Amino acid sequence: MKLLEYQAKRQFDRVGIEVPSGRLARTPEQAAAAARELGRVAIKAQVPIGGRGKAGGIAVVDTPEEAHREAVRILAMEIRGYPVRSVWCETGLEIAHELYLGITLDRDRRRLALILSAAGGMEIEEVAATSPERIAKLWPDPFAGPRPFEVRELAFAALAHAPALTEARGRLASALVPLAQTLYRLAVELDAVTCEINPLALTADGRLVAADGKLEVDENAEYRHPELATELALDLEGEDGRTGEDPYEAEAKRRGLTYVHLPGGSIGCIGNGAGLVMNTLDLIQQVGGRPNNFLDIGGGANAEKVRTSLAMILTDPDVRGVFINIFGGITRGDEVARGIVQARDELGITVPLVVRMTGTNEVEGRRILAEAGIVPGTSAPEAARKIVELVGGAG
Amino acid sequence: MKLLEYQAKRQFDRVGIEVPSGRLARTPEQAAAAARELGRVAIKAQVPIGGRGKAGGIAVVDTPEEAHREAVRILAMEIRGYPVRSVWCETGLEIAHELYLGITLDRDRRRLALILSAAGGMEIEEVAATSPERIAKLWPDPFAGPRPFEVRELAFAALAHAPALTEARGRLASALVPLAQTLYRLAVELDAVTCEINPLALTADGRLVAADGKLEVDENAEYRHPELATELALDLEGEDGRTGEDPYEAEAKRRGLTYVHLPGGSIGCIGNGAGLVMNTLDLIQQVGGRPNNFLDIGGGANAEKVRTSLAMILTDPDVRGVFINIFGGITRGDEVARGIVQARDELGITVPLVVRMTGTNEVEGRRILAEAGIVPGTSAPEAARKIVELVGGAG
Amino acid sequence: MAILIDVSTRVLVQGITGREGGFHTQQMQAYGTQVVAGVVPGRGGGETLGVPIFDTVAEAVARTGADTAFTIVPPAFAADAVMEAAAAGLPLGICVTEGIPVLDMVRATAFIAGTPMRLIGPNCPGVMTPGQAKIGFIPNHVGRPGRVGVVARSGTLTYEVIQGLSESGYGETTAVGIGGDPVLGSTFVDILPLFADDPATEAVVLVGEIGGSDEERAAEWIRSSGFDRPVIAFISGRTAPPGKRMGHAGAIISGSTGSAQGKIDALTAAGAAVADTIEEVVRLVGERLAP
Amino acid sequence: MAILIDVSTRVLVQGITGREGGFHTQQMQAYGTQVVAGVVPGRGGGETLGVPIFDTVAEAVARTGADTAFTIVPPAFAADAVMEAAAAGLPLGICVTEGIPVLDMVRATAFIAGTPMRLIGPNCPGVMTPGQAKIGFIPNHVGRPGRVGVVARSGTLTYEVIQGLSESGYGETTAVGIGGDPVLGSTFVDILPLFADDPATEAVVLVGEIGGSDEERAAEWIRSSGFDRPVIAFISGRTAPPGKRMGHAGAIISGSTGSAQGKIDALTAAGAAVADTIEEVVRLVGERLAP
Repeated sequence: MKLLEYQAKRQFDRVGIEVPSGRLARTPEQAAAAARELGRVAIKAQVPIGGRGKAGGIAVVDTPEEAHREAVRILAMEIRGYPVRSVWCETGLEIAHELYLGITLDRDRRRLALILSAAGGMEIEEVAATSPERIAKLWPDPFAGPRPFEVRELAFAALAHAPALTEARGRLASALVPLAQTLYRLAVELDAVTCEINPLALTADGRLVAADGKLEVDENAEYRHPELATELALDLEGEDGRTGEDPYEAEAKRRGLTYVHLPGGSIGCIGNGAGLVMNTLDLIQQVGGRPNNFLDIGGGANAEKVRTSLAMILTDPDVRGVFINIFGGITRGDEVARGIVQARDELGITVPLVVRMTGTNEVEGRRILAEAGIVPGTSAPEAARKIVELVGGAG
Repeated sequence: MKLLEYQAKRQFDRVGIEVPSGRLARTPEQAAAAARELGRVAIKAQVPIGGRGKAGGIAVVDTPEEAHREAVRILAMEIRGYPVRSVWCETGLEIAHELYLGITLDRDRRRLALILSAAGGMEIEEVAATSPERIAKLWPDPFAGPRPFEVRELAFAALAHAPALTEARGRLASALVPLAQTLYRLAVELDAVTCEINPLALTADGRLVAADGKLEVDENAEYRHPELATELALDLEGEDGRTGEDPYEAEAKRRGLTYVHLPGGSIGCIGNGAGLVMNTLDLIQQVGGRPNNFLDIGGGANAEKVRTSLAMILTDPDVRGVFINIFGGITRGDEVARGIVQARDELGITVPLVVRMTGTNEVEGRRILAEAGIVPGTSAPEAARKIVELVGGAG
Repeated sequence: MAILIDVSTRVLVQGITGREGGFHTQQMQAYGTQVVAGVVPGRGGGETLGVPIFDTVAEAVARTGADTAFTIVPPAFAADAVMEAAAAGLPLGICVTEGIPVLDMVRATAFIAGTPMRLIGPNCPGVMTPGQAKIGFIPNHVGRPGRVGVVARSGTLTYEVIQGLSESGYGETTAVGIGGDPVLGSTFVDILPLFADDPATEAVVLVGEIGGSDEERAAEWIRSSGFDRPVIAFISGRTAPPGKRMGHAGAIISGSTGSAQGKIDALTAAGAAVADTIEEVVRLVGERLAP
Repeated sequence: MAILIDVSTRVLVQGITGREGGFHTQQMQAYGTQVVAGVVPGRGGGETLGVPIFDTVAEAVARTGADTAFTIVPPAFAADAVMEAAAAGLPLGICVTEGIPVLDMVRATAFIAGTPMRLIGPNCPGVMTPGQAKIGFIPNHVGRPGRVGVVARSGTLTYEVIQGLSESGYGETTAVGIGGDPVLGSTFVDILPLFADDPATEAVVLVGEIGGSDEERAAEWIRSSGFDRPVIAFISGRTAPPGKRMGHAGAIISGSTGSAQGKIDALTAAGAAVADTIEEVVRLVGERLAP
C-alpha cells in the first residue's frame, strides 16, 4: 500500500520530522486559497507513482489566480493511468544541499536497511549504481533500532564524499541522529517496507526538511493500520469511483482476489499458489496461447472463492476460455470442483473450461467434475495444450 | 522519585491499563463532590510511603457527608512524617482474585525483572520468602521487551499455583500479554526502577484492574521526565511548603546537595564520594563521636559547592564542629580549599573545622588552607580523632 | 538417507485445534509422521486426534521429547509461535502460515538466530521425506523414496516437481518448500549444503521464481562450494509483467537481480541445467543421474 | 605483572576536549599512560594535548591501534559512547561518568555482552597499574608498584586503600575501581579471576559497601573457585541508617543481602579477613603477605 506524498508528509509531521508548510486541495478553489495563505507555492499532483514532474504534474505559482489555473490543469490530468484527485500546495524551501535518507527492507539481510547519501535528489539510483561508496548503509538491530553512534558513523561515512558539508558534518551528524531514529520508529510503527525522504533538504539556514516523502506499507500488515487503508482509498477513488487502476484489477480487489490483468489475452487462468499460476501463464505462452490474467486462489480456498474467481475472470469479454490448474496441498480438490460446477451452472458459463486437478482430495474432486460433465486432466502441459487448442492461439 | 498512587494510576490509565474510577480531592468539599458523583468510594491518603491503611489513612464511605467527614480526618493526618496533602476517592471493585504484577531492576541480571504471582495483595513479600515457587519471574530482553509467548509462559507458571484460576488460565494468559507489555513499555518510557500493580484485581466480571499502583523513577533519569518531578513537587509541598521530609533534607534538596540528616549528631561531615563519606561517618563513630549528617560533594566539586555545603550543614544548631574529608581524584584540593576559606570568612564560622586533604592538587590546597590558618591533616583516622576531641564525644 | 526430517522426527503442532491445523495433522498422521504433541494456550491437559495438548511449547517438549515444531496458526500470532518454539530449544521449525507481516519475520528471524532452531518458511508448503515423514501441505501420494533432493520457493511447483520425479521413477530423498515470503527462515543457500552432506541425494532440483536474489546467491554457492552433484533449476514467472505484484510478496521484480533471465543466467553460469518446463526438469534429471 | 592495563596499553579518550576530559588526559599523560587518540564527533582531523582527534571510535582504532577506551562524557551520552567503543571491537572500556540513567546501562551492558569488550564502571574512579599506566581519576602519586591487588566499589576508598598499601611499602599490582552504580560493567566476580591469573598478585583487598549483593557473590566465588590468595575485605556504610539513600544509587539497603553485616558475614565465612578500618586493612595485608 503506497501512501500519497501528502499522507507520508502528514506522518512525518506527526512524529516531528519537519516538512514544508502545505495544504491539500481537491478543487482549484482550495488551491487558490492555499496560495492566498502561503504565498508562492508548488502545486503537486498526488498520485501513487513516480515521474509526475516530467509528466507536468508539478507547477510553481506566485499568485492565487495562477494556483487556480494550474490546479484546474493538473486536476484534469491522468498520470500513467492514475487520475489526479488532489494536489498538494506547498511552500518552497531555500535548499543549500539535497541529501537522501531512506529505509527499505533488505531481504538478504532479513532487516530494514537505513540508507543515507549526501547525493540526494532524482539521480540517487544512478549514484547507487555508479558510485556506491557515496551511499552509506546501516542495518539496525531490529529490536533496538539505530543507535546514536551508528547513525553518526553512517553520517560521517556519507558526508565524507561531500566536501561542501565537511565543516558542518558534526552538526549534521547530530541532527541526523534523532531524524534517522524517528524515521526508523515510524517505519516500524507503520510496518513500512519503504520509508524515504528524497530529497532531504538542508536549508540555507541549516534545518533538515523532508522535501518529498515515500511510504509503502507491507500489505500483510494492513490489518494493523486500517486507518491508513481507509484514508488511501478515499484519496484514490474520486466521486466517480475511478481509482486509476485497471478497472478489472480494481474490481478484483473489491472482491478480495489476488488478480493481475493482462489485457488482450484470451485465456482466463486460475490456480492455487502464485508459483503454480505463474507457471500456468508460462505454459500457455509456450504453446502459443495468450493468458488474460493471473488469479491465485491461494491456499485452502473453498467452493465460494472458486465461484467468485470464475465470475471475476469472465467479466472481461476477451476471455474465450478458462484454464483452471489445481495441485491440491492445503487446497482440497473436492472444494474446488464444487465451486467450478456451481459457477458453471449458476453463471451459465459457455466458454470452454479446462481443469487440471491433482493433489489433496483429487479423487473426490475428479468424481464431482466428471459427474458434472467436466473431464479433468492431471498433466498441466497437456491441459495447457488443450485450452489453447479450444480457444485458438495468440492474436 | 516515588510517585503517589493517583499519579501512578494516571500513568496506567494513559497507556490503557484499567484503573478504578476516581477523583483527586485536596479539600473535604472535593471529596464530598467525588462521592456525590461516584457513589460508594474509598478515601485514600496520598503519601509516598506504605502502611497508610494500618495508619488509618483509608476509609470507605457511602455518602457525600461521610466522605466529607473522613476527608477532614485524613487530610489532617501525618503518616510516618508525611502530611497528607490530598486524598484519592475511588470506586470499589468486586474482586474475585488478587494477583501481583510488578517490574523492578535486578542488579545481578542487569535487567528489569517482570514478576507475576497469583498470590497478590499485602502479603506478597511473605509469599516470596516462604513460597518462592508461587512467584514467576521473567527478565525480558532490554530491547524487545516481554514477548507474548514469554508472558504466557510466565502466566501459566504463576497460575499453576492457583487452582481457582485453572479454568480461566487461557483467557487470563491472553489478557496478561498486552497488560505486561504495556506495563513494561511504561516502565521503560518513564525510566522506572519499580513499577508495580498490587493487587492486580481480577474482577467478578473477568476484567483485570490495577487496584493500587507504585511507580518509582530512576533519579539519574529525572532530567528526561521534568513534568513528573514538577507534578510530584506540587503534590508533596502544600501551601505551607511542608513536604513531610526532614526539613534539613528538604532544604538540602532545594540547594541541590546529596545530604542525609542524622538528627542529634554533633559533627557535620563533608566528603567527596559516597564511599568516603560513609567511611567518614564510620570513623567518627568508631572513636566515640556522633555524626550529624552525610554530605557528599561528589566528584569535581568547585569552591562554590563547598561553600554551599558548609552553609547547609551549619543550619542545624546541633552541629558543633565539622569534619571535611577530601581525597582528591576528580575533585581538586585547591578548589575545595578555596571554598572552605571563603565559607569560613563569609559565613563567620566559629565552630572547629578539621580538614583532611590528600590527592589531586593537594599541595596547592594545603597551602591555601595553611595560609588561612587552617592546618590540614592527611590521615583520616587522625582527623576523626581530632574533631571528636574538639567537639566532645557522643551524648 | 534424508535431510531435516525422517522416520524418527517427533512433531509438535502449534495450532492443532484449528480447522487447517486439525486437517493437516490428520494428513501427516496418515502419512506416518509421528505427531507427539499439540500446543494450544489454555487447553493444556486436553487431547485431540489422539495427541496430548499443552499450554506451552516448553512444557510439550519437556513432556514428549518433541524435536520439530509445525506452526499453523493465524498470521497475527505466527511469528510469536515460531519464537516460542525456538526459545524452547527445538532444532527445527516449519511454519506454513501465509500473510505474516514482514517486520514480524524480521524480528522473529533475528530472535531465532540466537537459538538452535533452523526455520523453514513461513508461507511454505513444508517438507517431505518420502516413505518416512512429511510436515506441511505436500500431498501424501505425490512422493516416492528415491534419489533426488528438491528445494523450491513455490508450494504448488514443489508438488509438481515431486510428482514428476516420482512418476518417472527417480523419486526424492527430501523435498523442501522454503516458501515465497521476502523474509524466510531458510533460503536455497541454507538448504543446499544439507543435500551436499547427504550421500543419498544424487541430484538436486532447485525451483526458483522472480524477485529477490536468493537464486543468484544459490548460484554463487554452487560455484564457490564445489558442489559435486548435478543441479537442475527451474525459474517460474518468466512471462510476468515487470512491476506487477504476483501474489507472493517476494515475487516483485526489483533491479536486475530479481528478473527471471538474471536468475537463469546466474544458475547456468554456475553449471546448473535450467529447464523451461517441469517436464524438462524431469528429463534433465534423468539425463544426469547415473543409470 | 598486572591486570587490565600496563605499559603497552593504548588509550583512546571519548570526551577529550571537555573540561574534565582534558584535565584527566593531562594527568594520565603525566603518569606515563599512552594516550593515542581522542574522539569528538565533528572535530576529527584536529588535535589536542598532542593527541589526534577523530570523528568516530572506529576510525580512531583503525588509525592509531588504540586498545582501551576511556569514556568521560556527560551522562546523557555516556551509554552510547560505551556502545560505540564496544562496537569498534575494543577489548577494554573504562567509563567514569556519574549519573547515567540506569536503563541506559541495562541496554549498554546487554549490547556489549555481544562484543569483545570488558567494561569497568560507570561511575568509577578507573584503573591504576602503578609505575605503568593509570586510566581515570586515581591520584597519580598514591600508587606504588607492588604485591597487592585492589578491587573497590567506592572511588575515594580506592584511593585510601592504595595510599595505605603504598605508604606501608606493600604496593599494588593493579587497583580497580569498579564503581558504585546499580548496573555495572564488571563486578567483583568479574575482576577477582583476573587477579587469580596474575602470579604477581600475592593478596587482594576488596572494598565493598552496603547495597546489592555483589559482595555476597564475591564471597561465593572465593569459596567455590578455591582462590588461593588471602583476601582482605572492608565494607563501608556500617553506620548508615537503613532505607536512607546514600548518594550512590546502589547503596540502598534492600533485604538481607544488602546489609553491611550480611556482607561481612558472607566474606568471613568464605575465609576473607574483614577489617574495620582502612588502617586495619593495611595491617591485615601485612600479616598475610609472605615476609
